[in-house]
Amino acid sequence: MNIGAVFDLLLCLLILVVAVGAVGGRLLFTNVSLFVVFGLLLALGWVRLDAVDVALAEAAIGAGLTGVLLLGAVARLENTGSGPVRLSPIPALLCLTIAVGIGGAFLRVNDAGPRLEPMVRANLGEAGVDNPVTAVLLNFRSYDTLLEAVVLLIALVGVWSLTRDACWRQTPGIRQHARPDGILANFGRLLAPFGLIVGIYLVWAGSEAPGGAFQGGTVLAAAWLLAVMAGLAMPPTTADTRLRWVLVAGPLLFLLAGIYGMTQGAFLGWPPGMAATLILAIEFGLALSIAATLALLVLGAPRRVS
Amino acid sequence: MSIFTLTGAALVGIGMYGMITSRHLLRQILAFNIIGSGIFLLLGALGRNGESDPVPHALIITGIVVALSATALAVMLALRLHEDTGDTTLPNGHDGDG
Amino acid sequence: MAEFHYFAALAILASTAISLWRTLKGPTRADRMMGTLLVGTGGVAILVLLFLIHGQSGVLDVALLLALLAAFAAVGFVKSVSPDGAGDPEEEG
Amino acid sequence: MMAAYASAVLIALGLIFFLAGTLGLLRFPDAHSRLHALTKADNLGLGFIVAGAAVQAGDVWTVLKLLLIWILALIASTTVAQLIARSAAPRNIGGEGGGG
Repeated sequence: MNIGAVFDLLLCLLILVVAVGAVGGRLLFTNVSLFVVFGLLLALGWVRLDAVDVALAEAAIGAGLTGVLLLGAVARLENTGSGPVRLSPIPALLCLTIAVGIGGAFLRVNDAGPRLEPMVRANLGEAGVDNPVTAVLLNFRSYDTLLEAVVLLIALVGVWSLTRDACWRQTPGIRQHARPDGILANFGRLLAPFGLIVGIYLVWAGSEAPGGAFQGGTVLAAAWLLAVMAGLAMPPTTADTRLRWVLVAGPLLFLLAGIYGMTQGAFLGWPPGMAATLILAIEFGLALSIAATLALLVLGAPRRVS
Repeated sequence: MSIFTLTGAALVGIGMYGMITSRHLLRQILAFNIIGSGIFLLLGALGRNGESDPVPHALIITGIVVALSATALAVMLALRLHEDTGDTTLPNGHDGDG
Repeated sequence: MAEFHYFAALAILASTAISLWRTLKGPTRADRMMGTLLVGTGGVAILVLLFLIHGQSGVLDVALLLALLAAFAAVGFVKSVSPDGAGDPEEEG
Repeated sequence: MMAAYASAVLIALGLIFFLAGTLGLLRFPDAHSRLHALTKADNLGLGFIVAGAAVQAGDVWTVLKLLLIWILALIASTTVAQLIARSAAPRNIGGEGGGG
């Protein structure tokens, strides 16, 4: 057994232990802490699986945004009784059976089956980008990505629809505050511009290297949320027209490019000469909208401090 | 890379167990996310005997982002329930059983 | 050389795993946070080593992203300890 | 060859600091001294590992990125340590479990 395999083994064991702690731990705060660690370890796992694009998304979303979203919820739900998790044999047996079944089934098909990788490689020359994952997301399977951007918007509509009438037209979430010129505020001043640069870099890099609109957009969302949490920026109200344009800009641009593609042959089909330009424009539009949508999803519906 | 396949399968099991046994909504949301991660891992580790395959990777990235939006919606529903009723669990199923 | 890098990555992974004990045992929230934060720094270090092993520059981008998002999550941790979940430990009252 | 040895020595030093940090986190008696041990150890540990990677780097861009990672971690851990120290100050120490 070589040492690389030992590393993978320990990593996988840790992932499992942390997952057990995240669902089984007694305190909510510990559950969520372990869930953040879980996301971080998964990102390492994706690097080991040669999926650097996925590792970027997991590190940004799993360990970053989801963590902050859940921590905010813990702060509000903490005082409620939650009862210890007990080991019940029947569900445990059931879940064990399912896990063994799935594991067995996947191990059987692991070496067989047609793979799409050769097809992607054969057509990468016409895709307009060199990163095969970006080529799949924004060219070969751009339907999925367009619909996903719409799903994000629908989720935000769902979150906003939970607003009380009295709170509508206020800023999303509860009011964030920090001591002006305190440590936190200065931290935000230092880190937010840094996040902006890293976010734009990731969107830009996505054409030829791991990265893209989702990863870059998530970092942009984190940078903006950091400024909000440090008390430096005030989120716009839910009724703000400019904000709504930012939210729909990406999907709208995507749709318009798709219709332009239709005049040239097929809906969402990019003419080979135009592909690089169109994809880059869509990437930046999407990154902006994704950043705004994700940040607002994390902030939640406008609420009053009780 | 079969070890990652096994880990994915185990995560699905752990998540399902958490989903069934814990009543607290936030823990159920965590469990739901762990099931999702397990499925992503199964998909990502599938058929890895040569070049890594960009198609499942693209699907997984899409999935991670959608999981976040679903999580955000679920968290906000739980918070609203808590604001309105003070509860952090759903009402018991067999109360209104008919 | 790759063997040595693997060994180093393995050692850091093991040491961060042990530090998770603090996340589990506390006793204060601050202790739990510290355990988690050490795993964050350890994760960045492991990614730097994995960059040396795999030789892909993208892995270094993951390390950069993780360092940034770990700082962001740390702010989330600190804020969640304040009374309304949106404050700053430096504020009075 | 020199670079490879230098790199190995630096990484080994980094390892020692990470292990020391973990030890401090587990063994030190109270939150504040644990915090002290932790920030020193993980800053230096990551610093040495980054340095070990940098001496092997082929281009300036990589070195720059490595440096950026370390500076970022340094700023973050210093700031967060102060904030955690505040939140662990006596008036907040009862923040365990359902309290607060």
